[in-house]
Amino acid sequence: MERMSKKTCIAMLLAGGQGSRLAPLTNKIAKPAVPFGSKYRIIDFSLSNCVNSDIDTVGVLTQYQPLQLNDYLARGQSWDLNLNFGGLHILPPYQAKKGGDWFKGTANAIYQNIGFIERYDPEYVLILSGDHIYKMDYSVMLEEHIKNNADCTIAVIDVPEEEASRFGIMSTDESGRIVEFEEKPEHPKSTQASMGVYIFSTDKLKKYLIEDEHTEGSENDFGKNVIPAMLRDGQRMFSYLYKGYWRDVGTLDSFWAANMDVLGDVPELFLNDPGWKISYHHSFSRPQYLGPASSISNSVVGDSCVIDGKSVDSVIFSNVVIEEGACVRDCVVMNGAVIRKGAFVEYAIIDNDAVIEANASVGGPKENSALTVIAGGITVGRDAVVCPGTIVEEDI
Amino acid sequence: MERMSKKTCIAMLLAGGQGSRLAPLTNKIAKPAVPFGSKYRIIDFSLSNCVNSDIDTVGVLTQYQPLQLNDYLARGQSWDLNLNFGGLHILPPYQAKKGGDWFKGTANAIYQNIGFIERYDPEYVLILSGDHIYKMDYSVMLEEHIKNNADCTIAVIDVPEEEASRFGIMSTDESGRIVEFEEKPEHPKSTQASMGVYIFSTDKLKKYLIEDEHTEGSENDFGKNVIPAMLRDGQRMFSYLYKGYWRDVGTLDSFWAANMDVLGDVPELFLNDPGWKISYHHSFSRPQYLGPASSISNSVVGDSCVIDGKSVDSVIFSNVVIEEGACVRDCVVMNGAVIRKGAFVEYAIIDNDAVIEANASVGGPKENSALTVIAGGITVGRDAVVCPGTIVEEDI
Amino acid sequence: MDAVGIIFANTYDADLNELTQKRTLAAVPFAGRYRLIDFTLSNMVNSGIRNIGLITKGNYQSLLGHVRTGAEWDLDRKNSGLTILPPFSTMAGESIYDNRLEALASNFSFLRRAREKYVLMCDSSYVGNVDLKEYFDFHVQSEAVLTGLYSDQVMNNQKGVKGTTAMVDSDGRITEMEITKESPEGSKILINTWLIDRERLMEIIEQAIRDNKRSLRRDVIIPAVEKQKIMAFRTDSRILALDNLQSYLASNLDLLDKDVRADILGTGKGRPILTKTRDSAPTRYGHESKTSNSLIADGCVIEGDVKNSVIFRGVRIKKGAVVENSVIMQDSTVGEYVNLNYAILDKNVIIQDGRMLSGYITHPFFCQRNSVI
Amino acid sequence: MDAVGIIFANTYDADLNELTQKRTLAAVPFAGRYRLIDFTLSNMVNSGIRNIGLITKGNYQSLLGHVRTGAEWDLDRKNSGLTILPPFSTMAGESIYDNRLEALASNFSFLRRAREKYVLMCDSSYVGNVDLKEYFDFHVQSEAVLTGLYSDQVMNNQKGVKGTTAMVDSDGRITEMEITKESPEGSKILINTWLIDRERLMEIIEQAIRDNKRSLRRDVIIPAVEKQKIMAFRTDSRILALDNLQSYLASNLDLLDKDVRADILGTGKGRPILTKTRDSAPTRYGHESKTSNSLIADGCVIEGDVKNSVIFRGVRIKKGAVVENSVIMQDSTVGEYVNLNYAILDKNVIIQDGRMLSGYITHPFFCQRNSVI
Repeated sequence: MERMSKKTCIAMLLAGGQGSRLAPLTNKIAKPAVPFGSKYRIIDFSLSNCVNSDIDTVGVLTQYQPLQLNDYLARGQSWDLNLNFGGLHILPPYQAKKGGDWFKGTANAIYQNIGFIERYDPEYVLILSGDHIYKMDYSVMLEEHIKNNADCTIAVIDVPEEEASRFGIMSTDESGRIVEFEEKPEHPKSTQASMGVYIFSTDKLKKYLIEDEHTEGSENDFGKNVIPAMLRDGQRMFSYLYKGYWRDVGTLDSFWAANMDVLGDVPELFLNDPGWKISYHHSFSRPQYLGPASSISNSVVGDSCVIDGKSVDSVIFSNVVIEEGACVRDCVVMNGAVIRKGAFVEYAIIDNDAVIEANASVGGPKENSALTVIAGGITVGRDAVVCPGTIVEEDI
Repeated sequence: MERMSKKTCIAMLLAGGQGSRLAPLTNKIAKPAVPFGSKYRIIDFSLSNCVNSDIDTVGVLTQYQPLQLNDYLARGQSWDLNLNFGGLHILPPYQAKKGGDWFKGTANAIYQNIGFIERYDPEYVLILSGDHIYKMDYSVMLEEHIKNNADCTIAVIDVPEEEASRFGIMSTDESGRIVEFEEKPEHPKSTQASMGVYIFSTDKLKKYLIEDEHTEGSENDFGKNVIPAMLRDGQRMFSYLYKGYWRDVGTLDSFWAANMDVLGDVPELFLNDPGWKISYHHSFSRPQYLGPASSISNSVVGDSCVIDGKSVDSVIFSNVVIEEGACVRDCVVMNGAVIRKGAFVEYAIIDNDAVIEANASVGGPKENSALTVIAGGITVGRDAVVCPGTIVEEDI
Repeated sequence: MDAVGIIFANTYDADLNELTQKRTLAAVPFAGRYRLIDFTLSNMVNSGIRNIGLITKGNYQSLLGHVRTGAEWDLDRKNSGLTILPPFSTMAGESIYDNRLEALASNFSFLRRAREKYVLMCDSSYVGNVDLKEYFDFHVQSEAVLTGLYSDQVMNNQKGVKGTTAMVDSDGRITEMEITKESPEGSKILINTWLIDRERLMEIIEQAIRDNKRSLRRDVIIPAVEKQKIMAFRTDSRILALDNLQSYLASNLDLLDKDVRADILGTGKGRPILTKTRDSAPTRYGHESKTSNSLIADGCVIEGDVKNSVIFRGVRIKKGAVVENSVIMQDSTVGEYVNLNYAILDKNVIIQDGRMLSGYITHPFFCQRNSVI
Repeated sequence: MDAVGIIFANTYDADLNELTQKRTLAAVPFAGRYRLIDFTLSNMVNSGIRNIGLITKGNYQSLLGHVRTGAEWDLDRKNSGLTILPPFSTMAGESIYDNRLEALASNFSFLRRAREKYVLMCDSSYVGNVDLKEYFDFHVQSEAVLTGLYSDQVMNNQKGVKGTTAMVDSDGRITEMEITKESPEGSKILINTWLIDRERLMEIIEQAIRDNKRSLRRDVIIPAVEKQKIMAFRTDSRILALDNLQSYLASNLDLLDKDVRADILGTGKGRPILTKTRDSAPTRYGHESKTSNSLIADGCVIEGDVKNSVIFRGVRIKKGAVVENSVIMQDSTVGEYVNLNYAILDKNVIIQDGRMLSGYITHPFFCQRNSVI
């Protein structure tokens, strides 16, 4: 295809993870497609970051439960990524003449799509994971990468010392060059944790992906195999310290907490930022209606909701119904959920289309209870009581 | 998603076949993506048929080498199938919570995508195979299906008696109702051969797909398993006799012959038909340039070609170069192929980007030779001679 | 539905000067996130019309910015879809048309190129969610020359504003029709929607141009009532009139009624009203906000009190402010401790802290776009 | 490239009346499948401009039909992309502008809303494939107030047609500039393309309106030449002029030269000229067709002889016909045994069997759109 000659940098977004620690939210959809923050999906943040960073070519690697994700990504037009040359492309697993493979690890997923990268002949490839909530300007990181004449640049955040052993930890010299990388070390030597955001110079990426593919026993993973191999060979690896908002939403607790960040007079996660717009795919909706008995305090509320009850310190997604006399507090109430008259829900995640019938009681005070979760489509019956900390996956 | 309530009929297009009998044309791309007729791909005919028949929702099931096909289908806009509700959707294999499966057979591929069908809640599902060249109004067949109150309608063509044993053969009563179906019978009882085009009433389709999935030893194939099972159960199965242009392009010889149908003063396959437009995805091109020494007779020529040589009775695709003094006769010359000065090519398929160097001789007269094929990207060296009937897959 | 749609984006009747100074009638905002055109476009699309011409006159930048390619209505087709018909197209030459007949004549080539058998012509001065298929079937079965549309539930229409009324007999045939400021006893209010055979319409236009006629209703339809079969179809749907500011406010506030809202916005009817999307954040409520009986769009920050009001996208209502019985349009800001009652704020208005602005239901207080008070 | 593009779709100089009666200059067909606008739009997009305003005046239906949503140029963006700026937008009110300054003033809000630092203004009366990035860098580095564009290879410009010429010193600074029908000795032909700081342009427009000035070139740029740093950048690319019919024919036929074609259509430059697509069949040649040195688009059926000609999409040339040194536009039909020499057929022309039509290179024979001869 003869068009614009090439792209400087393209992004490859790994969206194939099952996200099993987020179950039951991920029972039927891939983690990047999980709704977040009332109007968004987790993947919107990475995609919007790309577009806001002037990266207009994104390959999205899918594998697990992609139907909803594919529909959601649609033609990329929601992120202005519907281009004739470039734009958003979904890259599912496939069969070739010699047979087919599921993606074995993060590195293998990229390896199987080297053909896609070559089409745009970019100098740099940005690897993203699509399951974090953050607002990051990749173009600044790319500038650093170029300035350092690096082969690979890894974005890091500073984590509390006591949490460092949960992450891939970087040790760097004074120039920022990585001298050591340890995956989940028992005794971390620094607090610089990998965000799973990498920029590679394309030729080096291809070289090490091909080598890794031919390495017996490799798990074909960037963190476990490719990065250590490059370090061993003395490639120019740099860290890039990111200081903005960043949340891992890998567990139900962290997912709940990140949702709460959109609340408050000055929210930690500011969604109205005109300088860093988070775009999303619109599904059909109407304005929300708040009834005569409604009472809403420190909450966000999505479209098409009909609320005549009480919402305190909660994130209400779209199409939610809260009837008169019902109350939610410290909750994440996801799309289409219904809270009937007199029901009381506290410190809980109510997944899509769940129904809490009249006068039911779900969860307990945040201060002294564990998080309660009602899975998608579940009905909690009239007058039923769900104890704090329960994960309800069957009607009760 | 609350939108238009539902669709009357949606199409499911099986585009996962490897098309191994079309090798080497299918070495790197799925059969439906193989270029045809100078400007088209094989799949354009089925897709355009859908749109021309007012079917605006098409699921395309892919599996084998889908990258080019996915790019080609892009956002469906080439066929006006870029709709918010409906339109073209690519359905690759995927992993679910209980693990992942490649599509096992035609019926299993649809079975795995019942969720897609349910979203549009259609009364009827049209199953297509996307590897035939034909111009068919499915809406007429659908009318018949409805009129017959049928559970399944199978499109058939009348084939010569001697060829009937290569097909699935239908025996019908005087009302058109199918009384017997035999897959490739030794002694065919009729000449009505299945085109692989089915209309099912959705509830029956779902019932039999689920049953088939639970049938031990089934090959999960429509022709071999699902259709016979429905017949055994006495479901209302009708045949629909199609009388228009239809070509199977499953072999190199039939592919060549179907391409030739676009030639002539009154071509058998008339591409300029304003009443039945075949749409295609445009890639960048320019007008063709014909040089002072050019000589073109009974040929079609695609965009961006630069031709200063001779073309007789041939189908020239896009971006082809034929230099002064070169000659092609009875050929299919595919995208980007180059025929250098003095080369002579007869009764051959020259696949994409192949180069025939100066004074080479490829193939022999159609009257007394077999078809010659030069695979994609291959170079036939200066003065080389390729004997008729050869399939060249390495440079010579 | 075998009909091409024609939408007149301009008003020829209504008296909404305040809202139409910088925009054409069809682009007037309504119900929190819509523009009037959304209702007509969605009705057409929901009933299967796929080829729509939008006739514009002046001030149509904001209308173009709203409908853009028509993608939200699945009208961004390779052929047909949505065609913007600006002035100066063809036949009638250089004049800017000031009635429907001239507007049609100027866009004759659009009618000529259409392949559909019928033409559905709509105004933009009424809001409703109407099943046009029923209407279409009625027209075809009755073999009428022209069929108009009326509802027994036209809400908020104002006396003293020009409209079309008709006497309709029990078969649905129009026996008398007039353009009037007062509806005669027993008459129906026609909402300026007409179905007609396309070839027939083209003949009528050509003839009217030759005869120097100027008004479709006055010079063509009304004189035909006696001689020809002109029918009227009754829809069960409510119709909200937007005759003047008072009627505009009342029609917005009527949506706070559950039944009206379900009817107009089409809840559960399978006839969604589609509109342009905008990447708004969800609406955020402060610690001390109070809300009651209000329709609120996305992207707002509500820190004060909102009661019996319609709030558009991106509106900010600061602490201590009290907004009642009002319509606040897109991106306006209501400062701290402001009191608003029966007010209509157009887009991007800023009301500074502590102001108190109050109209009355028959005389809403209106603030022009971009003004600061 | 940090610039917003402004394209003037109308001609203010060229004398192409025959082709612009029913279309604006920018919509004039060229080179087998393009319209003039394609070159300007593609040049802008290829150099990284993502926000383009297209200023139109009248007769712009065919232009709208061609650029549609801008999707072919990847300009169908949610924000920015391609904005059609029809007459009657804002500031200058109800007059239809007849010069660039009025046109800019009428679309002042577009300039105001743009975020880019610079503005690139282009006419549609020249064809070329120009690296605008080089031009942009030159402008920024030279710190000029305004930078024009010229080429030493302007082909087919005609004496007696108004144009802008300038004396340019060795640093690229314009020392003299005039609007003239004859180029003075040693002068450069400026192709009405200007780069300027956006804020500066807005000031200039506001000032010019206050001072009642009417022409950007005559009243603003030329008087500034003496006092301010006005530069001119020389592009290496060829520029084809389209001053009148003779020049239009010559510029089309020049594309038959390999080097000109490669330059203008950008073969291998990574600067493709993009245009609207059409689902044409491939071009089919009959058993007895003869072809020589011709540019032929898709969707044609060629059964006769074509020599030194440019043939547009969907043209049919029947048996025995001989077409030489001609330009045949979209969907025209040349009957059996017709002879054409130095002819230009506009769209949809039918030449009946056996006719012989011949002009001369300086006086091409022209057939109006839709005519039957």
